[in-house]
Amino acid sequence: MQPLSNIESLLYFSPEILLVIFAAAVIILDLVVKDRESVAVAYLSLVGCLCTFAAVLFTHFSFGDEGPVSLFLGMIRLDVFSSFFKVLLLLATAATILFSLRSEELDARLKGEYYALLLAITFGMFLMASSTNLLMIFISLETVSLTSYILAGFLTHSPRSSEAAFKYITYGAVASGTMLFGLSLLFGMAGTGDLAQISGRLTELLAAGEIAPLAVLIAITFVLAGVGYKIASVPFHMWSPDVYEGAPIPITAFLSVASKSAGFALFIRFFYAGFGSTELMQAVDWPFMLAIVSALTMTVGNLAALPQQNVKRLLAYSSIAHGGYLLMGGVLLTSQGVGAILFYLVVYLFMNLGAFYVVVLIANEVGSEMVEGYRGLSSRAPLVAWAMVIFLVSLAGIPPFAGFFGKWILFTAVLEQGYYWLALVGLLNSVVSLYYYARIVKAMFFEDAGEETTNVSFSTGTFALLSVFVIPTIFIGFINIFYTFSNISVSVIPMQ
Amino acid sequence: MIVPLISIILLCPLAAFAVFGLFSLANRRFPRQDYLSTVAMLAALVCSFLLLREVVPTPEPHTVNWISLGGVTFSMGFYLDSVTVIMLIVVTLVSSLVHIFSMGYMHGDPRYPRFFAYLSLFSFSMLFLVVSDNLLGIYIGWELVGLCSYLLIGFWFEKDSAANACKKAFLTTRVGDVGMFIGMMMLFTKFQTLSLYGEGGIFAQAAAQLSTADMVWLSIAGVLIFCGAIGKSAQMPLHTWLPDAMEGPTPVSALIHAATMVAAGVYLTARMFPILTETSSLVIAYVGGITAIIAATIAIVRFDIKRVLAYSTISQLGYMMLAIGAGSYVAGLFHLTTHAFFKALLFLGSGSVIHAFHAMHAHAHDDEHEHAHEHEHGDHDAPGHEHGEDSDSGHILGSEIPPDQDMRNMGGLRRKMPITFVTMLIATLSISGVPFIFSGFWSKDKILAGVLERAMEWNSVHHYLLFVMTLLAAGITAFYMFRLIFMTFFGEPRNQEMHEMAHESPLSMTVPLIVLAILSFPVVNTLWFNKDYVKPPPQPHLHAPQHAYLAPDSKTGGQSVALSLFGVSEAVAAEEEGGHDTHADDGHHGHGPAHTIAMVLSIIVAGSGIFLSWLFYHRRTLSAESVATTFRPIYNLFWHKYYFDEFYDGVLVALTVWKSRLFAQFDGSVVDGIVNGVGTVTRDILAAFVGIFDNRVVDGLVNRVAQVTWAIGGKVRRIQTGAIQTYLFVVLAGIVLLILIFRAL
Amino acid sequence: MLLSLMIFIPLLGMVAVLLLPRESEELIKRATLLFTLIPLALAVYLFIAYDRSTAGTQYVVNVPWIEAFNIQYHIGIDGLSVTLLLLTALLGPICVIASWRNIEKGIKAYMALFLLLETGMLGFFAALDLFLFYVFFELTLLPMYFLIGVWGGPRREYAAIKFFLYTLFGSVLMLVAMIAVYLNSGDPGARTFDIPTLIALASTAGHALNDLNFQIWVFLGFFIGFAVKVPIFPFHTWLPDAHVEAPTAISVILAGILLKMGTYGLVRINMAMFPQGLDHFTNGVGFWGNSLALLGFINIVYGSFCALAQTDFKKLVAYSSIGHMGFVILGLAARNDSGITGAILQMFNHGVISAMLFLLVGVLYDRAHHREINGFGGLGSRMPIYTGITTLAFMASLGLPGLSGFVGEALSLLGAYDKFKMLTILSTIGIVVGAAYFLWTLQRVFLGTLNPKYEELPEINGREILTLVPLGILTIVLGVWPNFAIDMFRESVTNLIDVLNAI
Amino acid sequence: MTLQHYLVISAILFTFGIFAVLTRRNAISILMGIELILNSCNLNFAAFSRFMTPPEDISGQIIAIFGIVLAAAEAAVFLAIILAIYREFGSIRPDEVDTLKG
Repeated sequence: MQPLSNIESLLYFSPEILLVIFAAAVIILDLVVKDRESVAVAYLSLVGCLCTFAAVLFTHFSFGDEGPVSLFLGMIRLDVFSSFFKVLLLLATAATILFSLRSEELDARLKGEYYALLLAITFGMFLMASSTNLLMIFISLETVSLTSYILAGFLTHSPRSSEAAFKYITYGAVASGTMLFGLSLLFGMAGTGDLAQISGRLTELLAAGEIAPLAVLIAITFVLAGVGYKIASVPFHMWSPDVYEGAPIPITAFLSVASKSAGFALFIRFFYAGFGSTELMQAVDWPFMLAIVSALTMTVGNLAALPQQNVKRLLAYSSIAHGGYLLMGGVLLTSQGVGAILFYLVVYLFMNLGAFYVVVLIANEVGSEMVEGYRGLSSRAPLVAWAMVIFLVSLAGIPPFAGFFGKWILFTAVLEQGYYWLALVGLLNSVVSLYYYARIVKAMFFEDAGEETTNVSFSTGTFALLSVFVIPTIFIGFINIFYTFSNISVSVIPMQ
Repeated sequence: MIVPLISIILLCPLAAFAVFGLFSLANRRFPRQDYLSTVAMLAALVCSFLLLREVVPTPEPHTVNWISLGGVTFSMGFYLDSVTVIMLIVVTLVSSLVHIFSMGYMHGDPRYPRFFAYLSLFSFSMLFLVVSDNLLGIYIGWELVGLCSYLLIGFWFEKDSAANACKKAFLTTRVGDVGMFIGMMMLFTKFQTLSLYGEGGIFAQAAAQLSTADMVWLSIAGVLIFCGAIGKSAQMPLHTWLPDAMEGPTPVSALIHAATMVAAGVYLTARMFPILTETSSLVIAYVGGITAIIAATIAIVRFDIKRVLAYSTISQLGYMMLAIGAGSYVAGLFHLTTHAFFKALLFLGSGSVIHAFHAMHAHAHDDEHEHAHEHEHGDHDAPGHEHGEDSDSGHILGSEIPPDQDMRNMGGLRRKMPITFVTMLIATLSISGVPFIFSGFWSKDKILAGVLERAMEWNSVHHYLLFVMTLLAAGITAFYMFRLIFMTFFGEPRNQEMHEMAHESPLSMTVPLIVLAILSFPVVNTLWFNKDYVKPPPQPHLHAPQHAYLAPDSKTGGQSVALSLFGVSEAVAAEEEGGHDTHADDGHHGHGPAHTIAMVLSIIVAGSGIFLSWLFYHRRTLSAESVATTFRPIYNLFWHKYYFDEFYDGVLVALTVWKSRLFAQFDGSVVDGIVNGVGTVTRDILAAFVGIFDNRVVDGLVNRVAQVTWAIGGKVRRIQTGAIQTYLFVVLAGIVLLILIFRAL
Repeated sequence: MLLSLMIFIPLLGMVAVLLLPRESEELIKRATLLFTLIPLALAVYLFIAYDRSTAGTQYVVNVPWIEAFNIQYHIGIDGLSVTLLLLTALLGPICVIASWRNIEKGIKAYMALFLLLETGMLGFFAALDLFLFYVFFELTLLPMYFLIGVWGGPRREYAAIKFFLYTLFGSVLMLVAMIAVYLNSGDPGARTFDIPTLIALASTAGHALNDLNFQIWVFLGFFIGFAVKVPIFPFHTWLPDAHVEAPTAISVILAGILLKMGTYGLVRINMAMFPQGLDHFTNGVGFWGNSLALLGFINIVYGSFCALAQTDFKKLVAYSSIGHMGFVILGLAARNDSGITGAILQMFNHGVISAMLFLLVGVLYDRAHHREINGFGGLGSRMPIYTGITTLAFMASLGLPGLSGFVGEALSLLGAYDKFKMLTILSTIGIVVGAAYFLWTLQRVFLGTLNPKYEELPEINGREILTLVPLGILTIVLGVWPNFAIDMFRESVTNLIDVLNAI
Repeated sequence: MTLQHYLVISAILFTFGIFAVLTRRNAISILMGIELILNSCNLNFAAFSRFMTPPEDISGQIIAIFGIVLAAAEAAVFLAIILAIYREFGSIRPDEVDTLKG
């Protein structure tokens, strides 16, 4: 199907447009509403998410039979893959907005900008999930990055937050600069910015001996630096613990889930569409490179998480480790592998956001992000404590929670491709990971709070939101529909 | 009729145990429990007598499937031959008598009901062992009697010595049992069954399948099974538990540790008779012979009346083992029954004596004591030096003799306790082998004759040596048994205070004594003289040096010489002859002289034993110590004429005592030391080592892995310096490394 | 349906208990008891109604669950599982009763977790789909972790996390093996987790699952997973710690059921599914051919000696469990009639006996508040009933004939001797040492003069006796009439041996 | 001027940029290094567009223009954050901003 022209595309670009409109509306509303304590902007953002969701569904189903379609002359692509990620990202955004509502960290005066930026970052991520052109890829990446820098440093009077933003932007700028250099090499070799064509051109040129494999290797590695920075994979992960620790908790949650998801969307599309041909892989064995990166990532993430005392930082390392697990699926070049990543991302969304929500709640009530702060939680707030247990155990990948099913299909996919060592590394890592998750559980259940034994009470809304994360964490694994994600990947995996 | 009768025999004591056991657990008394238990035993006794008529020449086992697997079946069942019936009668009879005796002896004990429950359980287990047709059943009964022995030795468990003794008994016998179990495994693996009899039984299969090449294997299996008997029958080197087992109440010693349970080893060996090879036979015979001598010599220097009897029991059991090992199947079992009666009698008699002393204690202490054997030491005792010199120091456990068991406190009791005295004297005469009118003579003579016969027949040095051992043991037995009688019943009372309080026991205790005394005469053992009633099974695997096949012990014709000489029982003699004829074609000759020689020698030996004993312990009305100090030179010279006492004192006694002490020492320090040492080493060192190993190494390794993981975690996190430029350096380094690595690939 | 009901009624009970107010403790306890008694009733019914004449699985439920991976909710029982289900269902109410008074805090959470645990255990023994099997296997982990960690002794945190990590370590290896089996079970789309199907495929010549090398590796994967649970040396060190720290009822479950999950898995998966792999480790040739029996032997002797060295009553019982599970391994390694039957019997018997032992230790601990063996003495005269029951349990545990422990041990050894002569003979050391440590304990705790500290120690009470009596009766019944249990699984064992002999 | 010349220059620029980023002890210098990196990329795009693609295809030049825009945006945000850092830490030395670590 021919790419649609710019004007034709606008209709199908409606989700993104809606996001921009609502971002602007939020700022305007913020100007209008005088009451600083008002939560109107937050609800407006939520409405924005809802409308965007409707638009995503609309655009998706209006192409139900006609298959994927390219918009804006091939700049972005509308397919089931991007729709999937859009829904996922919207869920994460909505959850973050709700967290932010409850978080007491944020400066009430800057709410308008805050929510507008959230919507803007979502917009950027939408583009990341659907770009098919080097230019679009770079622009979307930068959009997301720039807004993230600001959001990470949003606590203007917190040195930690500022430091986080500083490190984030320095790191991000270098990483994306490196990536851009890699992109320029790719562009130069292939003579086109279109991902789908790059693959074919590179294959031809390699076959003809007109370009050296080393050049392709350099280009791929440079690109990996950018993508790796986004998904926080070793050795491009070092920003994330500091940023996650310094940033406001809702933003940490958002970055660890949404940013990572969008990063994986980009990663899958880029590597599968751009370098997915067999000949290319013979010249540069990037899947193996990814396998090593994946093994390193989970190992480093888990090991470094072991001695952490700050729960946020601990979860940061945990999310690095999960990035490693997810990367395993990316190594495989199979629809099962991609399906496993998508499934795991869904599961990860719920369990990780849930865990961060508990962190928000505890930070509000106890004023601590440290493990000690969780002592005796089982008696002070049993429901929250149990919810946290479910999230953590699910993160550790223990049945019957969704995290197990996520790991299960990932490992199945990995083993199916014969990567036994990788699966074994992953599984042993999940044993290690249990240890630090259990430390939080231990603090909550096996230790006493000391003299302050006041019960912490939470509102019904809190529990309702908590259950939004708990219930899927328990039940996703038992529902058949979630195992069909490997079908989604068809649109990104080149026919072989 | 066989199955119902045996079922009744088994169920009577079992039911008694089941019902009364539950009550007694809570120290509650079921009304008339003691009488009911006794009645149950008597019922079993009656049924056992009824079974006498049911014995057929070639019995078949009556079995049910106990464990049925897909391919293998373990059956449980009864096998009733003449030996079984005789054993049944012995067990039920002694058990009944002990029940009755205990009613008097244990009266007033706080755990009186429990005692009877244990007795019932023991009787059941023992009977089960006896009637079982298969090794598994025997093993079950075997272990259960062990349990009962454990429970009853430790009946007064408040005493530390009793607590130690019961544990020791169980563990020591279990060592033997493991050997037996290994033997069972060997047989099972070979034959896929543990049944002994019947078509598919081990004996039939062994006879049909095994060739000479299997003899080594079969010998090993036989010896391993015999290991069970070594433990249970307290043979060398596992005999040390039995003297300690005397910590139990005396009726228990009589029933379990004299008459029945310890004899089960002999019974088992006899049951395994058909698969014994010449090697395993010889091992059995030597173990028995050595045990007989060692135990007898030890018995000489005991002062504790029960321990003398305990060593005597060990010695006599060794005797029986020797008999069976030497092929005298009938003689061994015959001695088993006669021994059961007279040894039970001896124990009960000693119990009666102890009870007499104990009763005084009870009166003196106004029943203050919780139970019979908790004694404050200095209370009624003769001065402590006697205990200080106690030659029983060989016993690690219970090295102090309770005063009411110390023969040095006794003496002259024959007038105070006439019934006890007379009955015990009968038993002593019987065990010493006083000719013709006591059963012990006949059975012992049969053993001697059998061993000598085999020696002559095979012209075997081994068997001549065994014969000498047998003879020697017989002599020593007579010596120490009479020493016991003399010290206890004759002479002047050594402890006047205790003596005055002593009295004859009540009827419930004297009646069993009288009954057992009657049983110590040969008339009641006529069954053993009937060649057709008890016949040795064939031994297809026993290959004599000269003879391909040999029916052992078929010739006891010497008996007839003795019988005709002394005219005891022509009828029996005639039957003997008949038996002789039926086996005449087995190629078995030259029995006459063997028997005559054996009998003469046996009488001489027994006589000299008794005589020496008399010289020592009866003639010498003065104590040995005062002889040395008070004899004047003339008196000494007078004595020198004879040179008998001097010889004894100076040489023989010194030698004997020294030898016995040596044995005692050997037994006490070496064997016991090894057993205890092994126990200590195992328990303290090895187990501690294993424990430490488990903690330090295995667990430590795991913890070390955890520590290392943690440490790596600490290192990894240190890379995260906090300085952004380090991070960026890592990025660049990472890129360069990745490129370099994959460039090389 | 009946089976599903049985498995999920405790789960339902958990929900019900969670809905009850925290304050009404009596109500919570009664409800829990009720929700454990129902499965017991069902288990007894199944035990009676089970058709003993066939080896096939019965009461089968098979509905698709996760279709994408061809995972089914497939449950059913054969002789082996129905026996262990009965054991599980029996120990459920017993443990609830045993927890009646001695759980001081958080009774609601305790009971809820206990019910969850019971569902996991029941489901595990009934599962016929490998995936379901694994899920139930892991489902027991979490409740156990909390039950030890929250309600345990002083070092409970260490013990709980140790238990958790050990088991998880084993089960991830098992997971790899399981996925490998799945992937090799057929072409994409035709793959299956169905245990009966996989067993059939694994014995089909030429099938990928039938490959010797494959079977060896997969066998190892599963084996380590189960070995941690059994536990087999050197994966056993979690057990003493977990036992010592866990509350009484949880120790009972741990020893009674959780260890059986390991051996059950060995029978159900390792033996039935990988006969060639099993053959490689049990054919008696060379080191590997003896390795499984060697592990059994090490377990027996090592566990026994460790037990001998203990002065903590509970730790002693814990190490004795290691020793006794060694007989199971030895019997299984023999893979003949008597060996396997003995092993299964030993599984059941050990479940009953060790449950008794831990309950008894608990009784003493509740009164004296310590478990130091040398700190007692002469209790026999103070607590005759307690002493009697303890003696019964000890005797059963040290393998006294007439009580159930003997039959399993003896059959295992008889079977094992057939193949591994030397190892079996050496293993009999365990019999003696087993007697030694139990008798020594008996002596130190109950015999001798009464320690004056405990002159007022109350006798075991009615509630405690109630928990012990059914187990005691089972011990005697099975010792006297082993066919009572063997009847249930004779056909299954025969069937299994046929599979093993078919290679 | 061939493509090689442009590429060499851009590579040198890139290397300088990286060097600056790694070694400068001033946040502003780091920003300058980043700008060097981005500009080396832009140069690449433009050069490739000129030499490697048909004349009518100017997508490379367009990317370069976007790159300039984004670099400007990035610089703006960077400077704002440096301000915040200066306010909180009283310094813009990157090695002094290291409270978050481990």
